[in-house]
Amino acid sequence: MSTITEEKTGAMHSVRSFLRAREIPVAGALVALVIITTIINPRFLSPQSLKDLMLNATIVIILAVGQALVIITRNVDLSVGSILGLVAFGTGTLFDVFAGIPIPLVFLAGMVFGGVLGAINGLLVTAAKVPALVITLGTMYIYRGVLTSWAGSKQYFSGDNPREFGALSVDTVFGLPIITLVAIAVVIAVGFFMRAVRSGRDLYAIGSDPDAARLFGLAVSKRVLAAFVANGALVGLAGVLYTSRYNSVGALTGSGLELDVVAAVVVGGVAISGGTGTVVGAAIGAVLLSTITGALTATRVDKFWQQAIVGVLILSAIIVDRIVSVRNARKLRVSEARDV
Amino acid sequence: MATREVPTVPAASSGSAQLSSASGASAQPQSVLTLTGAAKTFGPVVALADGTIDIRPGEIHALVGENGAGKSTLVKILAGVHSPDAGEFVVGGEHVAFRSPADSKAAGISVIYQEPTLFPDLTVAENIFIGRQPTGRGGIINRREMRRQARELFATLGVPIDPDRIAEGLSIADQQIIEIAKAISLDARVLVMDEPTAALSGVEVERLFTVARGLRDKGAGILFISHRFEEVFALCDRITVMRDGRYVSVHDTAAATVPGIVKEMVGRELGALFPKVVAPVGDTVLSVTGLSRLGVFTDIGFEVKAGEIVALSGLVGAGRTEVARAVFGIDKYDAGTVHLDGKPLPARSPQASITAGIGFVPEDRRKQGLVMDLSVARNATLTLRKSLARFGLISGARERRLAEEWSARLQVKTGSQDYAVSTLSGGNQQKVVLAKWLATEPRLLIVDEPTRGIDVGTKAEVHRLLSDLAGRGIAILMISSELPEVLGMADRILVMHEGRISAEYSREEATAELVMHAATSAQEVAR
Amino acid sequence: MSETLTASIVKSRSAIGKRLIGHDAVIIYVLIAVVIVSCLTVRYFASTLTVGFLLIQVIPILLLALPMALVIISGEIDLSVASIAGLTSAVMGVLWRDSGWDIVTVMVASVFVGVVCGAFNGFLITTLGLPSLAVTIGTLALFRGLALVVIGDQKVANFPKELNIFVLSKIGATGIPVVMIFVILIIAFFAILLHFTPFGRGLYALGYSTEAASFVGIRVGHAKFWLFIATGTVAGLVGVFLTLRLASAGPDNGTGMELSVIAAVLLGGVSIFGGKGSIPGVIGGVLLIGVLTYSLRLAKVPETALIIVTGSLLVISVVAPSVTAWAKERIRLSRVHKVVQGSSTLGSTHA
Amino acid sequence: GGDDGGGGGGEGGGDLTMAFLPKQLNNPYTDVVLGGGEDGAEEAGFTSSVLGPLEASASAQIPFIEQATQEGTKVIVIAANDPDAVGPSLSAAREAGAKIVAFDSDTNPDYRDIFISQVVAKDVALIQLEIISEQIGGAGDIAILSATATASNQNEWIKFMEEELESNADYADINLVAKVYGDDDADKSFQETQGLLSSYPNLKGIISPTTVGIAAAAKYLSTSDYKGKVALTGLGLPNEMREFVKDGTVVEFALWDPAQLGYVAAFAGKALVDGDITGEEGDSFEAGELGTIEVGENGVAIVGPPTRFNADNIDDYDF
Ligand SMILES: Nc1ncnc2c1ncn2[C@@H]1O[C@H](COP(=O)(O)OP(=O)(O)OP(=O)(O)O)[C@@H](O)[C@H]1O
Ligand SMILES: Nc1ncnc2c1ncn2[C@@H]1O[C@H](COP(=O)(O)OP(=O)(O)OP(=O)(O)O)[C@@H](O)[C@H]1O
Ligand SMILES: [Mg+2]
Ligand SMILES: [Mg+2]
Repeated sequence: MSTITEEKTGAMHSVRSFLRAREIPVAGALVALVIITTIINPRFLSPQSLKDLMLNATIVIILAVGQALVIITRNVDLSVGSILGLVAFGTGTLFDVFAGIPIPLVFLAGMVFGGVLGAINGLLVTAAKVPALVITLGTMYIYRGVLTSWAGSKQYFSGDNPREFGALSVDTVFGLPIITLVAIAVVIAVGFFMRAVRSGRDLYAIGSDPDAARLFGLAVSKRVLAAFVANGALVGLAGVLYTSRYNSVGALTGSGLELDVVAAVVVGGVAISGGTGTVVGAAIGAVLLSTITGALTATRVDKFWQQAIVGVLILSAIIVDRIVSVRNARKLRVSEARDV
Repeated sequence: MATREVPTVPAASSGSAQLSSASGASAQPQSVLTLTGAAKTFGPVVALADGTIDIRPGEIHALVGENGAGKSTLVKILAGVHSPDAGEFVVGGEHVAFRSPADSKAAGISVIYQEPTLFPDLTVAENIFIGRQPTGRGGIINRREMRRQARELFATLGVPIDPDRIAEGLSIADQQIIEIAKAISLDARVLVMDEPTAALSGVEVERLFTVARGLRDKGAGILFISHRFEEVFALCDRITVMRDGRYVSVHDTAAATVPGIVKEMVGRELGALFPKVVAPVGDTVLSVTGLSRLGVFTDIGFEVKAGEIVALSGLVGAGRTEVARAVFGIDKYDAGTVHLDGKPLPARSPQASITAGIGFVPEDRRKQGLVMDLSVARNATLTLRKSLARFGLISGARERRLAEEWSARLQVKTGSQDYAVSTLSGGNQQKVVLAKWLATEPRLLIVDEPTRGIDVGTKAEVHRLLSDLAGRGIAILMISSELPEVLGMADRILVMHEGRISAEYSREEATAELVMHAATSAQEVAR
Repeated sequence: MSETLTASIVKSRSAIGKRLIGHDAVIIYVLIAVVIVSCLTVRYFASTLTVGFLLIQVIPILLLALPMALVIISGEIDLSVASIAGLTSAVMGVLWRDSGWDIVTVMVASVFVGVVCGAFNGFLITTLGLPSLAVTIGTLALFRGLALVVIGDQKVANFPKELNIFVLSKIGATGIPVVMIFVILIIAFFAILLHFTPFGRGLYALGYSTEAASFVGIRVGHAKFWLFIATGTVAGLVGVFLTLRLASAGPDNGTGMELSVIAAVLLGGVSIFGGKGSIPGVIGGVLLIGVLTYSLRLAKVPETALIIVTGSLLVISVVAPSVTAWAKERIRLSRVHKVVQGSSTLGSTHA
Repeated sequence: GGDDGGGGGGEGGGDLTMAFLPKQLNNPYTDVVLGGGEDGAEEAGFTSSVLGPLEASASAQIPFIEQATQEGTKVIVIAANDPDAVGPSLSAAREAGAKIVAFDSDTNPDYRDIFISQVVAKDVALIQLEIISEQIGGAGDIAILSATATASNQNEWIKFMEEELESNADYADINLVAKVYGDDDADKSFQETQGLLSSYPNLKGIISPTTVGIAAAAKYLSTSDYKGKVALTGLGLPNEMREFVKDGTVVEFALWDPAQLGYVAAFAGKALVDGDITGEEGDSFEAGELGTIEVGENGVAIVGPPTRFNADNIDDYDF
């Protein structure tokens, strides 16, 4: 049996990795959804509504990518909603206080701000060695509290921001809104990093078995901290884009977002217990969840049914994912028996 | 990064450069690694009081000692997992204080831990090369190259493991082999192996030895820990003995004798290792017929009678554990029947098996035998949950009394009944597992690798225990990869090969040759 | 020497000793401290009104925290409780409005809805073996959605007056709500189940390691399934309680409560990884948040500051132990060092 | 933040205290109302405090009613998130001797002494219909973007609009095709607007009788192709709408002066405490500079007529 030939396993490998690709089912679901909706209501793919779909997906895509980084390391960040709120309001404040501040600088500031907030989570998790779910549940409240006391009833309206900033979420480059292009760039960059760079693979190893990673000498704390910071920075980016996209930012901006994001990531096939899944999958999950709402309105489904249907969608995504992985396991067992 | 943190030779690569020079100047070899008077305590437990070891380039150095002697703790100090509370540590002539395993690795030390530590979600190949995958330009990982190198490694170890398979669900044996591949692929100047052979059977062990000798001849220093003396004496150049966390002595193997070493280890003379008394055989307790499970085992049929010890022998991967799991009800089976005392046993129900009177000491102590974070007391009484309850309510006092009684009977060495079992040494953990099953007073006891990673002293105890149990009319089904154990303890021996029972021998007719042949021959042909 | 050292320290940490310095104990001390301080410093706090209002306010969280604690100890989580309560409330409203059944039947039927929801969670998680965090995020949306489907944007308010009077009625002059009697019974049930039954023992075991648990015959799936039934049932009761207490059934009752419940449970010393935790601790956690919020509001502390307090409590409760542990370790080492050095000189001469 | 729970910070059980319980803190509209309220309270000789939840939900309001009760507040001025849910605790408060003034959004009449309404509900409904009708030339599909599905004031206005569309011949060619709910949440309102436009191709106009909703809808229109094609009106705050009026997304919208609402509510509270009124129909009380206010049928008092805001006058207002 030790005479397994190069090309044979090469083939087996590609087949397996395809079967193992957890994002396949989600992507399929998305396509199906769009097709069906369009059949019922052709205007669903009209330029304007298509643009809206992309714009709606943009922000949650970025959030999902960041969250995926954290979840893959067998952690989670529930404070993203509050972080986004803080950054968004901060952005509004920047434009208010420093009129005519260069927009790139605002993006930088937003990502740094988010990164710092993420770092606080990361440090608590790694230094104090306590579960991320508890810590970030705590910081979710704390950050929100800070924001509400900071913002009070003050709100910044799109009118308060420079035209060209708002334009980011209106103007399109070959059909794609600028901020959506940003999101796509993020997905590609992070996705590549996670697949083909050592430190990216480390994140998978850590999520797969943190203790083994520690014994083996991977820089666990460093990597996990990095994941939280990266997530924070991405949330920061999303926060700035949010300000450009929506009419007003204030004390409640982004509240309740955390579970949606985690849902998107899970739907995208990232195992909540870490170690498996891809950011591309997470991104697709995000698009799926943000599209379903639009699709339901477009097909004039009774609004009362919409949330229920979203729930069903999340569940079926998890179930399908499960079925796929079970199938792989059985394949393994059989091939195992052959190897013996 | 490591170079900054560790005041010593930077990386493994340059380390191997040094090796040649070291072996060149092998006239009077100066040590590549010395640890002196290292101490480590965990809360109240003194794991290591005086860890002292000295490894030369180009030697294989054995470290022996009873369970709980502190071997693994010493290893973890070498590995940078624990930082010693006291003692001095010199690598390649320079004092070092490792702050993390990374430091140790950077200093050219590569370690195989007692318990396999793989990443279940990653492929076998990635498990081996994680953190140092072969990269092309721009630090991009070259997977094809990674697979090739992995396949080469397995070729040298002569095992057919698919590098693209994820590690999830590999048998302990396969896991251990991957650990070995990982360790040797680092071509470090010091290779530390904590009971690498515990899960392996003859063939794999031989291959491992060949590899180890190869590394030694290239000038690496190897620390080898094992409870099997035949291995120690076959492989090693020097032997360091430890007892109760303290260094006792170091010998050249040539000048050492087994009894001498054992005496130093246990601090007393030992009785027979296989105190098997032939017990009167009663009527059939367990009878299995036509048991099959796709891809794992086929048409398994056998009986175990009261007072009888039946050994299930064979190579690792033969499917013995799967049979046991199926009988006990952990796994399902596709066909066949299991009867206990003539009554059919429902499939897939461990609870039913337990109430019917089966005890099962599983092969993987850490994952299956014990709840590692739970206290000794709780573990020891876990099997008694139901019988402990009066009117559905458990009395903490009785629970405690039972726990103390049984861990006393098996002489479990622990600071307190309230400590997590995870803090016990391998051997003592195994005793807790036995304790909790004996407490149920079973009719049939299935033991899978009962003495894996257990020192001679304890081993003899365990064997005596099994023999007593048989004497008291309990039927025992013993899975073991250790031939001497099988031959020494069993009344009957069933040999499994590729999921089938390939032969059966009585105690009288069985010989090492017969059993090995039945376990391997067919396979040898195939290869 | 190792024996003597061991012995000396073991004495200092007898089982009882452990219990008195355990996490849950600490929480309860803090709770008592907060109550005393509030009574002394916060105007209006020391009054029977407080008892009544406070208890009524915390009852939903308190109830939900009990089964949640067991679920988390068993290594799972249930984010859908608040939605189940919402759905129950909606169903109760619709039944009362349309079915013409008497109120008791309606209440029983509504609670049964909770049971079914729990069973649904349990089925997905144990039978299909799906991760509970993911599943219950899904059912969080699903059940809330169904609540909307059932009752739409209406509200049903014409419940029998005497019932919502009963819900708010107090035991004599004590100010303690009558419903607390039922709550206490439920608390007792879960406390005994967790701490004094084989089932409870099993929960701790499988919380740490389902595999090892299954090897001693604990029916993991079976046990977890019943836990989710339990959360569902209690969530159903809470739904009914909220409906009567608000005298109004709607789709949005209890929205967002899930995270407050989990926060309280974790504050009470239950380990999110499973295997650790106790009912007294959990109750302490719930009351601590409740009392603190209540008295700070009376003290005119801004709402926004209250959120920060809750969050900080949670963070501190998990960070503090590891900090103190770290400190203890430092001290211990400095002591142990001497002992060991003294004894290891002999060994080192061998080198 | 100005109006946290601490704002006003009234300390004093025996003396004259008044607690304002808005639907939710940190809401710009609410702030204007409360601003008026606190002035009113001061003129009326009351120490006032603001208590309220951060998110607008019925159950969240209750602890604050109970707190006010426990502090022995004389007057509770509340904008109910749910007309019935606040009932039991308001009754408890009354037993403890507090007078209940509902404002902005009414409770179930059993639970309060008097309701101060911005304007005649019908007027508000009609003026919005008028404006939209003018803008779409009296014919075409329109939709309504409301707040929460349970908000009593919203539902009342919508009811009137529907009746008027039925009865009034001028509106014969206008048909209301959809009602959607943005829950007074910017994003949700924003997306609901999108939904409307994508699923109702020939929608001519949108009415949003809530300040959050109209602002979000305006933002969406101003950034989409529908800008200028689809008319939008409703109830908005000049400060929030200014931009959109300037850029032509919105031609005209309506509102009353929220400050007056709180102001009057405060005086109504005083009148109740002094026993000048009981909230019966026909009662009347002095509301400072706003003169005498009549109490109408089932205890509803009206403040004043709605105002129209457009490019010409919007800069005259700052709230
Ligand atoms: N993390 C820990 N916490 C507490 N005590 C520990 C810990 N690790 C080891 N010990 C204790 O230290 C002693 C030595 O353990 P160690 O594992 O080094 O023994 P060993 O020689 O490897 O035994 P075995 O041959 O069974 O593996 C044991 O008594 C054990 O109980
Ligand atoms: N959990 C598992 N999932 C998939 N395959 C497994 C699993 N455990 C074992 N196998 C495979 O099933 C076969 C039987 O392995 P197993 O280790 O049980 O044999 P064994 O004779 O019990 O060896 P040993 O008991 O010495 O480890 C091997 O091919 C092994 O790789
Ligand atoms: Mg060991
Ligand atoms: Mg086995």
